[in-house]
Amino acid sequence: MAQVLEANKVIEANKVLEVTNLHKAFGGIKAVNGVSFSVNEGEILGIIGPNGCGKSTLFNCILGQLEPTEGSVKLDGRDVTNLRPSELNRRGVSRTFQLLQVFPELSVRENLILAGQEHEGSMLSRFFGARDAGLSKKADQMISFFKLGHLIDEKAGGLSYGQQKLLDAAMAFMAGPRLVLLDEPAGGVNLTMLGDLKERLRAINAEQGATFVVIEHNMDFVMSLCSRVIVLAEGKVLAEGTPAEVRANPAVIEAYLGH
Amino acid sequence: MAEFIAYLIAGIATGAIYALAAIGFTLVWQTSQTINFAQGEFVMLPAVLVLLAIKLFGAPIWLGALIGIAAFILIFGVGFKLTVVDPMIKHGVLPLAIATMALSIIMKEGAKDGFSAEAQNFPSFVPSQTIQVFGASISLQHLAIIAVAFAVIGALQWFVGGTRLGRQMQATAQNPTVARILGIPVERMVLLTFVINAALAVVASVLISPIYLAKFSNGEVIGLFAFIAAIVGGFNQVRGALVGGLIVGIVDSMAAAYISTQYRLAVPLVLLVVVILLKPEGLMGRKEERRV
Amino acid sequence: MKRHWIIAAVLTAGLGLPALAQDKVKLVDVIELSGPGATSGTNWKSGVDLAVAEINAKGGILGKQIEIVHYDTQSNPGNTRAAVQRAIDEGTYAVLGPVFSGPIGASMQIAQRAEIAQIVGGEAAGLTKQGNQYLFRTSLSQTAAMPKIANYLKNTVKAGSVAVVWVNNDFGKGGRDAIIPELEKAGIKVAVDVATEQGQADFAADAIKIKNANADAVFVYLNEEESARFLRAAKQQGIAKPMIGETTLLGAKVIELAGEAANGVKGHVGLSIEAPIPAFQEFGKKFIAKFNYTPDHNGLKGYMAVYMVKWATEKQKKFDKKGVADTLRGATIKPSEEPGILMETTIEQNGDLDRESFLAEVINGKQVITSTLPKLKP
Amino acid sequence: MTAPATHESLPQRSRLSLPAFVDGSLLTLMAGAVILWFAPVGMGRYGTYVLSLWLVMSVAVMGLNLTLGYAGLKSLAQAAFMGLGAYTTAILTTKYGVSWYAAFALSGLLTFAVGLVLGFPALRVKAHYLAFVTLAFSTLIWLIMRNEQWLTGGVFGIANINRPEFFGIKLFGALEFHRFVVVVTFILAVVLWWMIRSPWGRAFTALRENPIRAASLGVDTRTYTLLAFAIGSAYAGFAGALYAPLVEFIDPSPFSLSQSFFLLLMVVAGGSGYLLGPFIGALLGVVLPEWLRFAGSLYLIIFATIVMLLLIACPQGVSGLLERGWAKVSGKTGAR
Repeated sequence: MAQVLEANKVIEANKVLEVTNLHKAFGGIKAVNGVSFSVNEGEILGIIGPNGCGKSTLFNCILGQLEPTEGSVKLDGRDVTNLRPSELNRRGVSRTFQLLQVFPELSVRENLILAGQEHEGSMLSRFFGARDAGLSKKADQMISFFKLGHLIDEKAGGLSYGQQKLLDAAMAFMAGPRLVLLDEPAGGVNLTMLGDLKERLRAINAEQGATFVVIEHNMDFVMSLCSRVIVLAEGKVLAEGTPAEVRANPAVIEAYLGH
Repeated sequence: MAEFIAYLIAGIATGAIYALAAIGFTLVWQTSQTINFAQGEFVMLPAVLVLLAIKLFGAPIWLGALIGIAAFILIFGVGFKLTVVDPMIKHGVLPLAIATMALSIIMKEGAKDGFSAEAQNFPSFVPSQTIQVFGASISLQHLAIIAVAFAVIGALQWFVGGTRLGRQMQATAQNPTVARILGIPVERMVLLTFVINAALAVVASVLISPIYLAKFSNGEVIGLFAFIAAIVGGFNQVRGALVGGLIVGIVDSMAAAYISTQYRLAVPLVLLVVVILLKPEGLMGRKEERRV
Repeated sequence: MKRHWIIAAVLTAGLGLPALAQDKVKLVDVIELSGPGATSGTNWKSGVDLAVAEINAKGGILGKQIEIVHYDTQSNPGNTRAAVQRAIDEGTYAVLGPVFSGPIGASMQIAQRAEIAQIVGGEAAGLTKQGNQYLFRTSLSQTAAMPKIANYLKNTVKAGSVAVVWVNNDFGKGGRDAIIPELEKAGIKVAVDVATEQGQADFAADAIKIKNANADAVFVYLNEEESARFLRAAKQQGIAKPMIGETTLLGAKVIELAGEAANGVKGHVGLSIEAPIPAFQEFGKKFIAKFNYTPDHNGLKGYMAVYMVKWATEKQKKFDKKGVADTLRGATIKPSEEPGILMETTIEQNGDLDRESFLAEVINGKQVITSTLPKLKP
Repeated sequence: MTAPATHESLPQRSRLSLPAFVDGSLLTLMAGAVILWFAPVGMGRYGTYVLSLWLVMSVAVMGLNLTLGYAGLKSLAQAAFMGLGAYTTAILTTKYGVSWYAAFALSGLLTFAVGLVLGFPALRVKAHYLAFVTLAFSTLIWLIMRNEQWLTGGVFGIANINRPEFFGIKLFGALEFHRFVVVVTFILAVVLWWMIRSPWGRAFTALRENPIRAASLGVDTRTYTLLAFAIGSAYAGFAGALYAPLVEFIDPSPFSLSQSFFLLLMVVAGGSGYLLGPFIGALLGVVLPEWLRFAGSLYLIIFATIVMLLLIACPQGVSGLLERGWAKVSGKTGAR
């Protein structure tokens, strides 16, 4: 298995996600203006840029939440442009949101089971089958992995902000995705938990071989987590490279500090 | 052609009534994002209260009108806001909407038991003469309603856009949190909206009742048509009520004339569905932001 | 779970109370006091109350005071059925009401099964065609009234064509379905057939439509305030053709509400406090004195319903529920025997009534009876 | 509504997924069915009839509770769907001699299908616009019921609707038919109970709370929205199929727009999103007015005032009120 993967890498560097010439305009405003990039299997890609540079819009276009005006998105070489979010998720693409998005009325365990249940069986089996869809064990593992074990039966709405953020991330990993898009995972999280989060993400990346794309404001977080970084400005790719390269790029310094 | 004009004018006259009643929907929607299912009863009740005041105190018409109107604005402007809307608004719009349904039952049954189960004549402030326009007849009463509907909506637009108080009210409707930060007395602004709503209901009631008669059950029909008018015109714009009202009035009149009297009611509803599918925010409505 | 026990216990207590005082006779009136039928129902209820008060003041029926209970049907068939069932469970002597045909249709089998007389205010033709031996009307059915209108249109108005405007509920549709064949038989053309909604507020479009049809006369079959609104709209549109109606259109309420627009309206009247019979006018005065409004024909119907029960009981000289129906069936009640019946009334085997009726006209804001029509089977 | 007494006694196993009250709900349903089976004894036909009517309305409210309370879709056409079911059953059984059971199934199937078709606008337009579309639909259906006399009997309705047989036992009597209604209601309630605790129920809740997040987790929001609405509508159809033989007569009036409003009121007043809320809501809407009869003409005012005060005091309805009360009590005992 490992050999096959190795072989593939040699032939095609195995691109998980390929975004080609993506445009998105709202009325006259071009939020995303011809962005192209690709994500390789197993890497952690960071996307950074000043406020309003089109990061979140780019995410929403890739994930089918918004319809791109132009351009294409390919997953494992197959065109997935405009595929519905739920369909994309079932093909192994998972995400978190910039603002907190857990289900406050459901318990922590229920939140996690929900995140996994649509990936197994059919609609009918989900009606007639077990109520936990056979995911209780996995939920338990996931929750102890994220160190929330003591909260498993609490309602998600009662958790602290940081705990909800961890739960949010845990939900994204519940179905064992190949590609995870994280929208500002560090926003509003305190330093201790930030460390936890980073460590967890690294572990998943290493153990499961999951690929990440991270949008982030927190430069330190991105620079220490990611293997490669793309800088967006005014809807376009400004620079691309390893954290060190990007940090040294004059155009990037200009974009961040020039204004 | 003369026939068509007659139907058109009849439709406009009716539509102005719906418009006047529909303003209330848009006002309440803007401040509290809820639907007041008692809006029809709001238009029914002032006339009944006026007649009741005349009957109870043997008062002359002007005094009865004064008592009835003051009582209505106090109870259903200030009281409604303080006792029903305030405690419920933070719990989402649905329980509040249901509470207004219960309120409509109370108003209807109260008018029936406290006043009369039968329709009553209501004195008109406009002579009931008829004039001829392009060969079609229209009464002065209807003309007055059309004029008032336009004037009221014009005045509201001016008030909201052109006065300090009005702009504060508008800011409150659009974003109460920001308005509060800007130092606008949000509570007072919301209260003002409800008082204006009640006052407009009074105006509509006084103008409509001489034609439609004062009866406890009148709110059902007026409420439904005003509701349709508000949806078609756009819930979040006062001028949507005017446009929606006139369109629904005209469409209703034309449906009775050229389609089918038995399915007359269906035509404005089909219009409603078409509008929702093509322009969900209504013809005049502002798109409401969608949270992603 | 505990709560369910409590609910069940309360339900049992609340719904299962047996009630029948010994020295009284219980009459339950199941009637439209809310919903679309509220106006008719309130009139009927007042009529019933007036009759009960009179009878009790004079010593009751066979020495027993009447205990009257009104149950609201909300103009809803399901609720009506519940109310009639409740009335029977509570041991009512007879069921009075309701007025609307739908609720009557939903509840008449219950009274039939219990073999208890149900005296209703409905006029729809179909009610008495189902072979129910326990259902009785208090007014002429539409099948009986409409031929008289058709005759009137043909012979007196001399109309070659008629515009028909009717309210689309059981009352209006029943009347419309009854008059159309009669008009055909009389050789009168139906120029336009306009349905209107119950509770409709605006009649401008309907009036324009009727004006454009240019018929010789307009037959108006609407409820009270809709009649008034229509007459006003018709006047506003300048319709000069004669307005012909049946009972309701010439009623006091319509005249009061329509004002000038009611002048010149003509037609057939089944029951009216303006009828040239002293008993009717007397009733009208008593009613207005007690309730402070002018009754329509439903007030008269409710009043007569109680007196039908009284007459039948006194006739059989005992309180026998089934006997009330048996006594009423096929009987002729004369005012000389029972003044409360107001005019001679024959009850046919199927529950229909036969009695005199009137032709009337509205002149200067008053209903004026122009002639009296004999019974169909004198 | 929770049945908290069972909470402690259940084995740890059941705490693995949803809190234990779900199983308490089933026990409550079973106990309720047994009680209602025997409740009418000595109650008279009127009491029995009101109990049956309560259960039938509960079925319709249950459906609306699924659409509104669990999936968060606002429908103003529940009474219209109930009418579709009632007319389907009445027409099939009286005019074509179809057995009630087949008619019952067809009523559910038809309303399910119509719900699917009507649900599509719900996908196009969000939030309250579904309410507006269903409002239009509700009135259109009512107009058809009233105007198409050849099919529906028009304003005169359909009379003499027969009650079904149960394996040769005739159900003409009030008590027999009541028991039949108890059984059917129980089965429908258990199916719903099962659905709510299955992964479907979780997906419905997710749909109500945050459809966009739900979609990003693979929840096919389109299918679940349609399903919730169609199943909710089918329950109204089932309720209609029971209503027709219960009243033995139908006309358009109980299926009007104002009745749809009234059903909505029952859901919210009973407690939307609570499994047993519909029973309480229907109790408020059907039985409470009957209890208030002693107040004479004021009974509707008293009824509406009670509902309004209830919602002002507790917008989660009676179920929310009970839950709140229980939390208070158990909070105190928990401190022991």
